[in-house]
Amino acid sequence: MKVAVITFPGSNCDYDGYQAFKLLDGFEPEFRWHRDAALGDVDAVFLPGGFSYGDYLRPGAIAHLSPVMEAVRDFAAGGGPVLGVCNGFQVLCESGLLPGALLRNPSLRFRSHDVHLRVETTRSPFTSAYEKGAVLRIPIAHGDGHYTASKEELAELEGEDRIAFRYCTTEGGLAPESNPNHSEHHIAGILNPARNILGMMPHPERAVEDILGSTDGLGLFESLRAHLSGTLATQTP
Amino acid sequence: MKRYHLEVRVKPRPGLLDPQGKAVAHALSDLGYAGVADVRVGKILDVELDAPSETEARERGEEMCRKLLANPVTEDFEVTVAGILEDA
Amino acid sequence: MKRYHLEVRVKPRPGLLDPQGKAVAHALSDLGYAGVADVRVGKILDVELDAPSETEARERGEEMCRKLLANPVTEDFEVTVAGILEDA
Amino acid sequence: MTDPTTAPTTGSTPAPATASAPVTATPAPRPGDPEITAELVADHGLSPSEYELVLGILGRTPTFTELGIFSAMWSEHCGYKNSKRLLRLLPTEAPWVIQGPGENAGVIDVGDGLAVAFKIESHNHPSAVEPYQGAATGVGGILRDIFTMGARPVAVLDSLRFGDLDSPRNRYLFAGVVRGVGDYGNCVGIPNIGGEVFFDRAYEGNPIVNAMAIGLMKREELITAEATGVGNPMMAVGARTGRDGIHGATFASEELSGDDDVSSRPRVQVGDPFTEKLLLEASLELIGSGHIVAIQDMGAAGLTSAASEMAGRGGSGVSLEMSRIPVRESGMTPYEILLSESQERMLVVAKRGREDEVRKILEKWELEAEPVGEVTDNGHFQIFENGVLVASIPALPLTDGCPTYEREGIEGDDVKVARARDLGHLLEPEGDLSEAFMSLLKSPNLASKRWIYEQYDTTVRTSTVVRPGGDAGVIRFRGSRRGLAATTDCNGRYCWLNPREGAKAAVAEAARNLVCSGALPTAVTNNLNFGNPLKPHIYHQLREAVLGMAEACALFETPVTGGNVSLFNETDGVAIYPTPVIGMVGVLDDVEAHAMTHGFKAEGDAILLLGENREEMGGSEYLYRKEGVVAGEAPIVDLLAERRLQHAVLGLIQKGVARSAHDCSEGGLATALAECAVGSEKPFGVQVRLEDNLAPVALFFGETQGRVLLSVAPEDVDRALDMARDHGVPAVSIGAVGAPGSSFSIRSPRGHLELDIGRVAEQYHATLPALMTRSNGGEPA
Ligand SMILES: Nc1ncnc2c1ncn2[C@@H]1O[C@H](COP(=O)(O)OP(=O)(O)O)[C@@H](O)[C@H]1O
Ligand SMILES: [Mg+2]
Repeated sequence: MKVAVITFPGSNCDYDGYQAFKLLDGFEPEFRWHRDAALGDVDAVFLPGGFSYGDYLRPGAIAHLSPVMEAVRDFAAGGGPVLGVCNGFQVLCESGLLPGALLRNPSLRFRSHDVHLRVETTRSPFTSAYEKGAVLRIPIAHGDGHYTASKEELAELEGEDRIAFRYCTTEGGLAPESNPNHSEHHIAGILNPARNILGMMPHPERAVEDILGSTDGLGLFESLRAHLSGTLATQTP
Repeated sequence: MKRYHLEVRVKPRPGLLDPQGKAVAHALSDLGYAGVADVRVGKILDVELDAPSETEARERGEEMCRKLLANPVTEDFEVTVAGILEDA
Repeated sequence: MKRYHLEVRVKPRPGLLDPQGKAVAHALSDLGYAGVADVRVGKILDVELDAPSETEARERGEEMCRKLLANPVTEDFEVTVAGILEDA
Repeated sequence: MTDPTTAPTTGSTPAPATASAPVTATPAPRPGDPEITAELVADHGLSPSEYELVLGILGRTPTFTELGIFSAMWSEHCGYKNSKRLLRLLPTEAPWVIQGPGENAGVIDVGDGLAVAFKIESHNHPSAVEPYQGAATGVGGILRDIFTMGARPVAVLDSLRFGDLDSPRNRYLFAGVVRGVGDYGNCVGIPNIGGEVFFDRAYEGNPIVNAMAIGLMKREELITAEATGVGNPMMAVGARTGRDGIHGATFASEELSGDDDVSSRPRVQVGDPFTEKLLLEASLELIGSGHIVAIQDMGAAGLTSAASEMAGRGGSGVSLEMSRIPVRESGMTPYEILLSESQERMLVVAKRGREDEVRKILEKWELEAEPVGEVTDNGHFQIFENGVLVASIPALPLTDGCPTYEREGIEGDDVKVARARDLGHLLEPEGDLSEAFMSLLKSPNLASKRWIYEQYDTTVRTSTVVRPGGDAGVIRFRGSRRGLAATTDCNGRYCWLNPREGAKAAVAEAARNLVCSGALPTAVTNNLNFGNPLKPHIYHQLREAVLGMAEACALFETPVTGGNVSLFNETDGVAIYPTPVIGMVGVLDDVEAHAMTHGFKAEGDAILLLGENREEMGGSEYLYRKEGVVAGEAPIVDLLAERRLQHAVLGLIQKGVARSAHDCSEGGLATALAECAVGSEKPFGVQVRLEDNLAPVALFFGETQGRVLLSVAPEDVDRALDMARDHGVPAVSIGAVGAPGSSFSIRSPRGHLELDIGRVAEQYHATLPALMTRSNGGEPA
């Protein structure tokens, strides 16, 4: 299973993503440069975190115009799974592949700490290995993570079960203190209508080994592997 | 061809959360400015652009906004020709 | 007392590196806009301010810039009265 | 890291970059250059005797350009005039030291074929002028020092000092600096793993911003910055040169006035972390490519110091053609180009004929590389402007000939008075000290620093094992069992009261922090932040601090591999506290098994105290909070006892006996216990009973050195105490970890405190945010 890990100038979680895929048998991550107009023969795409183009203008704004994003768009249109994390999520919103936008954290400060996420749906190539309602502990690290969208879009996201993760308390409740960037509806990650694109602010690739403090992000990679190999993912909590 | 100075103003959509504006308003009243009713913070871009005519310059500027400079989901933009710099 | 709409432009000092402007200019030419000679990115603040007169409103705006809105070391500012909103 | 495939465009083959001239050639004064007068020389910071030396080296009057070059290279910053002789006293050697002082960064062997480059650098003055950019460019500069050694930066730390937070200006500086440190490191993608911050009115007007960076490489990837190989081209790489931060004296105004208004010309350097990230990737790729001989950051004194130092180290000459330097502004003179401190620029010595390959690598990373000169064999630093020689200086005297001074040092009278002050009355209150402790926790020096490090990405690179918040940060080395711990430490108050003991305490605390994190202290970088050394009482501080550092580093076998000196930190003639910041790194042989944190792990675990309690209140936070003064004797440092303590603690951790370990520092035992209690997700209760018959104020809040708190499983208590005593370390079991949410209770024969742990935790976390939500009078958007 080949995974294209996209590097934009200024990406800095590309290597972390690459390493996370490497941890799981079956994945063969490969780097793609932002100027590459074709992805080649790959089974999934990973858009990493970081500061593509320094986050200048708006996070993800300049990157979404990169040649490689045309290829990603085509790949996604054909049903290929695309996972965008942090800056990757911002790029996906800027390119219109996901609805809404990510604005400056209302605290006006960069936020870097662990958060708790509630798995809201298991109906996706990225979340099937989790149990619905499971609470994960995963780091965030961003300055622009306030998710916003129009009322209609939010209603659609809710109605179509396209919210993948919400920020929650340790116990899984929704409280203002547990929403680090005051995202609307506590949204931490969403799916596109076809459910093959996931964008999320927290970093699952930073929670895949005990030594890093959490392995709760592994489920995403396991789900994707199961999806690509056509087997049913075994459920992990 | 002339070189035009475009002033591109990109502002947060009304109704949208503008934490920066709120923080500035707050800081101003802390500083003792009583009459501040509202502050919104946007971006201003000075673009020097070579174009055959003023209309063309403005239109290109607007196109740049649609493609890149403004986010259609959250921002409004306005382009004005602020000056003609020289023959390019 | 009237409520004035001040438009405050805060721009990076000439000569100072403006990495953001540089990146945007680069991106625009990558997008195929050949004539982009320079881009500088600043802030624009819309301030609604109650003041007894237009002159007073502008002067307060300028003072706010010196005290808070602009960084005297790196930025220049300009305050214009963009409109009168209402009697406050 | 990445291996993106791309088809770079090929640059045109460059025309020969430079002319060359015999060393006997005399540079021509440029039209418009000011005349060299005694006043102009003085404005350039050169004393009459130093100017005599210049005349002797050149055998003639310098040109204006040459004067600028000497002025920069012989400044305190580049020439270490007042500190060099003292720095020679520091121990610098050990079998594991690969590169000692003198290069862009020190390098040590950390086993498994890996090497670590690390260094600390100050940006105090720029941060006082513009906190955000000052701090950001400070981080940028130190990162470049690391990757120019061939190492990939893997961690940063920041050591900060400000005036008290009740002033809006100080809040503005503090907020801006933290944002600057964060934005830069976050954008480049280097995790912050620790640092420190201290607030005291002594830093009013002179904040301290020291940034430390750590890089990792395979041993054989090390590259040093020596310009060798006659005919090899020198290439300017990265950002363009502007008029930022030009070393400035007012005289130059007339000459410099080109097209823009001089008064509005910014001296501030603006950082561009995005370009830095590209430069980092490009530089590492360049070094790995074999196309280059050497690479150096254009840091302080920019192109001048980069080029002349590379020539000096290589024992060669260089010639540079100013018209080839990519500039950002028009009409720049050689003087300006040579002294500009524009950020994110490198000077590369390429192998002859490989210019195109170098350019291709840079172009892939969307950067420029321009041949601007070459290595010559005439030993001179020669500058041309459109083929006309404008400066020609022997390189070695320029870089190494800066006169150094040993000055008179006499202890200041104010310190003697402060030290002699009787603090007996401070010990008076006995009995219930609960509220005294609560008010102590309102000190930002003791409270949680989460407000700071939550603005820093601490987990990018997925190698951070211990994040900021405890004693030291720990990272792992991928593909190896090993890891590295790092910390920065210094208490300026102790150093002011007694610079020698204070410096020893800084080294000892740094080592203790590493040991508490499971690492063996290995090597040191340091930043000497002091006032004006021309004043005898400041020179006294400097010399004493260096002596204390030397003694402690020798004893701990942690050689000093580099550092930085920042002098003249004064406002209105008042100096900061002497602040010799110690940046220390330590190696963990088995990071997975040995990395240790300070938070208690389980209810019922026994709490052990290693080390001895004493009645020492001098220089304490308690005293400063209570009476607003810094007085008394600084805590004594017994280095031999420290070493025994550290061996014992490291042994207990490596044997798997200790379940948590924490150093006792500012705020004393009570604060340290509270930190252990709140150091995990749910705060644990604490039940401690001390048998010492000391005044409870001293016992609870005194800052006696050489103490460590451990927690161990109940069945391991005897074994742990035996092991400690085998090392000759006093050790007692003082109590137990209580249930989460229960009470925080410390008792002694003469006093006690008992609080709800929830209340302690809340105050501990709320202090800094509460101070910082007040208006800072000036940090907009
Ligand atoms: N400026 C800073 N940057 C990053 N981490 C910091 C900073 N200041 C403090 N910290 C972290 O907060 C924790 C507590 O700091 P400090 O009170 O100085 O601890 P200690 O006294 O044990 O050295 C440490 O882990 C330290 O790394
Ligand atoms: Mg400390």
